[in-house]
Amino acid sequence: MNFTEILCFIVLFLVLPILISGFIRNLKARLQNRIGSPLLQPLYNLYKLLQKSETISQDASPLFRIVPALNFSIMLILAVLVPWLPFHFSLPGSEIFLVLYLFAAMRFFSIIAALDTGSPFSAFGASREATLSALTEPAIILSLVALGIAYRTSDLNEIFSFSQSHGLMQVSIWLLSGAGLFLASLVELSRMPIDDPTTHLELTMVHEAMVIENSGPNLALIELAYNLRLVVYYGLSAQCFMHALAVLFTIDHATYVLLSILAIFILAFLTAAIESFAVKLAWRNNPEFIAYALTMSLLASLAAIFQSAFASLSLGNLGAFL
Amino acid sequence: MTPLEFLSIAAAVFAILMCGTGLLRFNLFLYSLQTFSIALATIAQSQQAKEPELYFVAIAIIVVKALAVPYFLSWISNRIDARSDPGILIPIPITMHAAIVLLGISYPLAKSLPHILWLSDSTVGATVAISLLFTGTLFMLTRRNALSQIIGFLTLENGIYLVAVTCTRGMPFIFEMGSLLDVLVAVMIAGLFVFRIKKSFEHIDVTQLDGLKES
Amino acid sequence: MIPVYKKLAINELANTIRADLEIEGNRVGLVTSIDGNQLITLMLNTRSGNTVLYQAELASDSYTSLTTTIPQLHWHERAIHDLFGLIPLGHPRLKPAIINESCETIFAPLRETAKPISDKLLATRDFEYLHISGEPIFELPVGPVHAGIIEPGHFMLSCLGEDVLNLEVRLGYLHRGIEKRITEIPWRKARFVAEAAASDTACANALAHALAIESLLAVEPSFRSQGLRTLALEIERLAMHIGDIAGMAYDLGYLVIAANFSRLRGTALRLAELLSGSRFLRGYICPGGVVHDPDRLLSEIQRTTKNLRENLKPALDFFISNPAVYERLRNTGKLSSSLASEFGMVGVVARACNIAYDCRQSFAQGSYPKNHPTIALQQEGDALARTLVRIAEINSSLDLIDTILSDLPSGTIGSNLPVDLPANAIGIGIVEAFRGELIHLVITDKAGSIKRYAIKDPSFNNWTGLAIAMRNNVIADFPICNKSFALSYSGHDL
Amino acid sequence: MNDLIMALIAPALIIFACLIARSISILTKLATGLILCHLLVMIKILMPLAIGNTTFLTLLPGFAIDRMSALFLLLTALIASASFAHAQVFFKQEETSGHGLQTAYVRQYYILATLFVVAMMAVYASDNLGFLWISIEATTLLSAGLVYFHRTKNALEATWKYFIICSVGIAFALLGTIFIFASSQHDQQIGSLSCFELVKLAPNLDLGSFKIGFIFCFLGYGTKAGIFPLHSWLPDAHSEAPAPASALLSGSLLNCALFAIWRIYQIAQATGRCQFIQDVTIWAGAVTVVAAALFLVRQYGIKRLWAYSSIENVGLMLVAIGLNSPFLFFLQAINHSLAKVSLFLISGNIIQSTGTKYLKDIRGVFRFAPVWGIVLALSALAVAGVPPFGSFVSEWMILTENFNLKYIIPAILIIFGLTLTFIAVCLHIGPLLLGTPKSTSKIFRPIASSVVPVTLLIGSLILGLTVGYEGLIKVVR
Repeated sequence: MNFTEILCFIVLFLVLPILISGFIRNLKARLQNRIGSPLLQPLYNLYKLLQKSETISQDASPLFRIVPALNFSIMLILAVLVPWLPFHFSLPGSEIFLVLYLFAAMRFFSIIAALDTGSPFSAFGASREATLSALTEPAIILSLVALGIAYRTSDLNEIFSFSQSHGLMQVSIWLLSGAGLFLASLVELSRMPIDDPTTHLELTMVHEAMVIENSGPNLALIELAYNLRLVVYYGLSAQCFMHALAVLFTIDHATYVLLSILAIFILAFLTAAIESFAVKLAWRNNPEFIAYALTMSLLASLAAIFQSAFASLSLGNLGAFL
Repeated sequence: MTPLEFLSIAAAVFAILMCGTGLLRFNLFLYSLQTFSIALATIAQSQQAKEPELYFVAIAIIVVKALAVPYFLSWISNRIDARSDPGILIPIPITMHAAIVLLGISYPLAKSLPHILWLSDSTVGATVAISLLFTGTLFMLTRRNALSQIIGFLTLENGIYLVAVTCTRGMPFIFEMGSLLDVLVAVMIAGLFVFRIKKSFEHIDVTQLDGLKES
Repeated sequence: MIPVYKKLAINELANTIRADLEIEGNRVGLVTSIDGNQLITLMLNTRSGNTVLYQAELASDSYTSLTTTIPQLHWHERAIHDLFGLIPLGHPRLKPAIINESCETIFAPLRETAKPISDKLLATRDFEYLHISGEPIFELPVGPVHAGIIEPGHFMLSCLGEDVLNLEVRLGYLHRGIEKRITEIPWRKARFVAEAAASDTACANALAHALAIESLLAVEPSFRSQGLRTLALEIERLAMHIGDIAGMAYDLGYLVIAANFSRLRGTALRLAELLSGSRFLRGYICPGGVVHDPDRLLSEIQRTTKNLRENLKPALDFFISNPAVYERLRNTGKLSSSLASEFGMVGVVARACNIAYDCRQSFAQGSYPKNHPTIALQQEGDALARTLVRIAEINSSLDLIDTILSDLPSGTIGSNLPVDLPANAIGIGIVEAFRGELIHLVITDKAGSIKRYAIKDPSFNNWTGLAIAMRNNVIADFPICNKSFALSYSGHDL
Repeated sequence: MNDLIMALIAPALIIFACLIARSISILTKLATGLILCHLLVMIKILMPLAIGNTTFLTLLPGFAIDRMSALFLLLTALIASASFAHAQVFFKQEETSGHGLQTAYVRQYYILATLFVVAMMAVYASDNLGFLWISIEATTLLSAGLVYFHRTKNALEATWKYFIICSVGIAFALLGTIFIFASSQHDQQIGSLSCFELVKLAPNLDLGSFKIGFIFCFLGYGTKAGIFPLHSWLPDAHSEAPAPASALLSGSLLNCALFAIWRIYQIAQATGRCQFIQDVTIWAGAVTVVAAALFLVRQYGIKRLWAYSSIENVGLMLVAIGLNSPFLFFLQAINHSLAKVSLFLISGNIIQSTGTKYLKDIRGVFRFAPVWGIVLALSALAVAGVPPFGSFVSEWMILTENFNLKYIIPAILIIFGLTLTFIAVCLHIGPLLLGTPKSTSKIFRPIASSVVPVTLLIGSLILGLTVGYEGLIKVVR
């Protein structure tokens, strides 16, 4: 990783989270024939929130204060560890399971912080978040593990590097994993059709309800961590799709980088389109949607296992897998 | 992995995704995609095996099975106001996962078929074909709506067709066309009967058709 | 319309109403009091269009509750309790309905001034929620201040996990004393207060007021003004129904469609502006006729209607043909037909439960006798049924607007009214507002001034329906269920 | 080619007549006349083949007739004539009994029935497995309309079951056909679907895929034939269809499906390594016989009774196929068809005159219609395999053949099934024939209504006394 790349990474790291969420908001407005807020509106919001003083429930313990900062710092670590851009620091520890556990830790902390205040709404949000993540977790794990099986490593950096040989089978694995990750991230990030981030209806919210007690700088940190998480998830699935593309065509590095960033924007565009045209699912029907994410990742794993079976076939080890 | 195999895997994926929803229009859309991939697989096969007449079969499939039939069925579903299927026995998401398990089972089954059955190395094709048979049957067994039954049947039919494409060196042309015509007629007649069922029973739930039980 | 007037003893009242309700087509219109010394009950017959007013004198401040015999009167009795300080003995859940308990002493605004209030009334002022006990049950209070721009109302949801076991609706945050105020001002100015009873129903309220006053004065408005009134009412219905559909789409998260419907509601309001000069039809209908003849703008209205129809059709088709919308709304907030009729639902809610009651047919006025629309009925009584009824009514309103515009009678638009109202008279106006049956009741005293002015908004009946429909749904369905009822808070609180 | 055109003239004329005929009575008379002509034409074309003067007749590429198909074609033509001839009486009665019979329905019935008969004939005439499959699928599509004739809820339900179950079954037969085709592509051959060629190629077929193909075809066509446990649609469809259509379904459609199995079984025999396939066929047949007999014991509808009896006979025919005896297969088929058609037609008469199809509501047929009673009793006995009817001989021969080939347990199963059938039929029919007629019976007994059943019964009797006698002598020797 040379100097320019480090510079690029830092710039994208700072700019993309704000830009993507502003982009989605603006696009949604455009699709409704409104002019919409400026692209940098999330930044202005953050500025506004940082200016404000905090109101904290009397029942809240210090945990409630700490968690946003804690989550934000975990998210910072994750953003460096996860290869969501075509270039990244090759730090040790980008293990699939470490990454998954860090994500889970964030979720855990935000849930207990939400329960901490004793507000019925945030408790609701927390319980819903717990249910949803219990359902989504397998999908995310399996998508990444499928890639791990296909490349026989549990190091994300290694999986997402270019050194591996490719075939059409890899294309299906990458595509299925990417699709599984994207669908799961819609659930994880509480976006449509599971949760409507623009709704004002406190009874149907998940993420918004969970953080309903937070205000001021604390809320700003939560927002920032959320935006960063969005970009990391989208970047990861975009990378999967890009790898599938790279199998089919030869792409030089500079184009690849540009295309990767474009892909994140395309996913954001897709999100905006889904949020404008999709109908929010009934709470009871949510598992049906999440099942799709799980199915994609299961299929990816199946494909990866098949591929291993083929590999052993070529070694003359007929049917060893079976 | 050849394009034929890639496309047939896509067909299997679409068929599996089809099991995951009770919304008929979405089912039909996924069925259409699945049939479309099978038609493309046919074209890939025709290039590989140098059988130009398969082109016509592919075009006929696209026109009849990927476009006309889904359009006809969705027209019916709108006309009789049947838009979704709650399913029976097992929850719909579980059906989808059962279909994945069946896809997994299809692989050893395909491998244990007599070896002559793949003239080229078409284990994947045979796997997908068997999985489509399973998925179609599963779909028919776990749905209660008469229209869903038709969709399940069509998926099964697709599986059979894929067997013909991947496991033989070209079925006789006239036979392909004849069976395609049969499918078309069968769907039309089934559609008419669905109308009738809706009219006389005011629902199209086949599990409630039990007036003739042994008693 | 002048009701048949009958006097009864108070102990006969419950049984008489009960017996009346047994007869097909009869329903309770309104139960209230004039000044706290009596109960009056307005009975409507939806078949013949006849109305009967029972009056029963009260000896004391309390009476045996009618709710135990006729459950649908529970809300009326609570309102009477608030406004007159009369205690229905044996009422199962007596608590404030209209006037928020934040008024610490009971002030019973409509009570005869000379009459003192006994102490035992004070004990009943607390609002006590219906508690459902049990370990895993918890209560979720929502409101009265909501996150969106909607009126204040408080909902207490008793939940078991995600399932709602009971919903308690608590209103009264918007009490403005409309009924009292109308009796205090000259009757010629009363129409401005009357139409402010519920702002989005301005036209229907003004019309009901005008009908009530006209029935007192025995004045028949000109044919042209009747046509214009009907036109105004249908435009209001059209605009508000489109707005409700937009709200529904918004709650479903179907943003593009929601934005589109909001835009089309604007177009419908433009029709109102062309007709009356006010987008919400304020001050347009007056006793005796209408205030303004849009004469030269009629062709413009016609053109706008055509334009609206062209834009509306694809949007409605797109909305309702989406299977996801269909699935989301189906079986959400289901209200059974028997409960709906037992609790006297009106309007869209009733028609979605297969109750064929539409004041445009039962109590036809204006140009309805000539061309009334067929009643849009649905069987299921769920949110989908209510939405489908709304859509059917949007279409029938468009047709009606076209029909009226194409042959609007010529003539004058107003008529001269007498200076004074007749003494000791009763007049009522019944109008199908976009939410349902709206009743205005005027009673004059010996001097010919208004002694009691009662308004029964459609929401008054339907709030109970919402509480029933929410049972056994999940919490997340509440916004959709609420939106499908689309009830008014201010209309209820008055 | 000329033969083909001649054979198709009469059906074409019937369809034409359906389109132009004004009234039901003209239509039915025309159809009856034409179908009898058709029978004569068929006899003229096929007699040389049936007697054995010629061995082979090619109609079109993919369509050819050998002796076996000629025999079945004649049987089909005969059953069709019987059904059409009786339909005339049936529809007249339906009209007078005030069921609100619409001319359009009858017209539709005749068109579909004619096409259905043509499709069945195509089954016998096709030499190509693909055409065989297409023809059988066509019989399903066409006969669904016949089952739905009454337009009642029950009829609709039966039709839907019939249609869906058979379509799925036939789809599996297609899969089997594909596998058989694939098996013929062994060793880089081009592959063939022609039965005659496949029989010739048989030793070269890939046995593994041929077995899979056979199993799928067996399941598929077996669904259509009503082999246990794939029979569930059969009683519903046969009992809900109008009597002439039930006769067609039971008397010839089942033969069609079995004929398809027989064709493939021929190829299996020709491979010379098919012990497994033989086992499967005979066991399936024997189990079907027993299962059908068990179902027969508790039945509530008169036509359902005969439907289960048909399943039982299908089992017997399947055993005959398994024994690789075309003679026995045909003998059993013709005996069953003649008696069963007569039974269905008479039962239709009884249902029409009593207005009920429930066994418990029909009483005293001997009293109110002695001729029907006698025909019903005799046909029922014929179906149950009582001497001197043909069935007895063919069943006897099937059993001996079974013992010869050491299929002891299937043979015992069959004996058990046959005994049970006999008892069950007697128990059900006894009260129905004897007893006092219920007062609601609308008595009608034109002589015309008995003509066809009586003729068929006499045919069955003659067959039993001639061919059966010879056969019996052969067995005894």
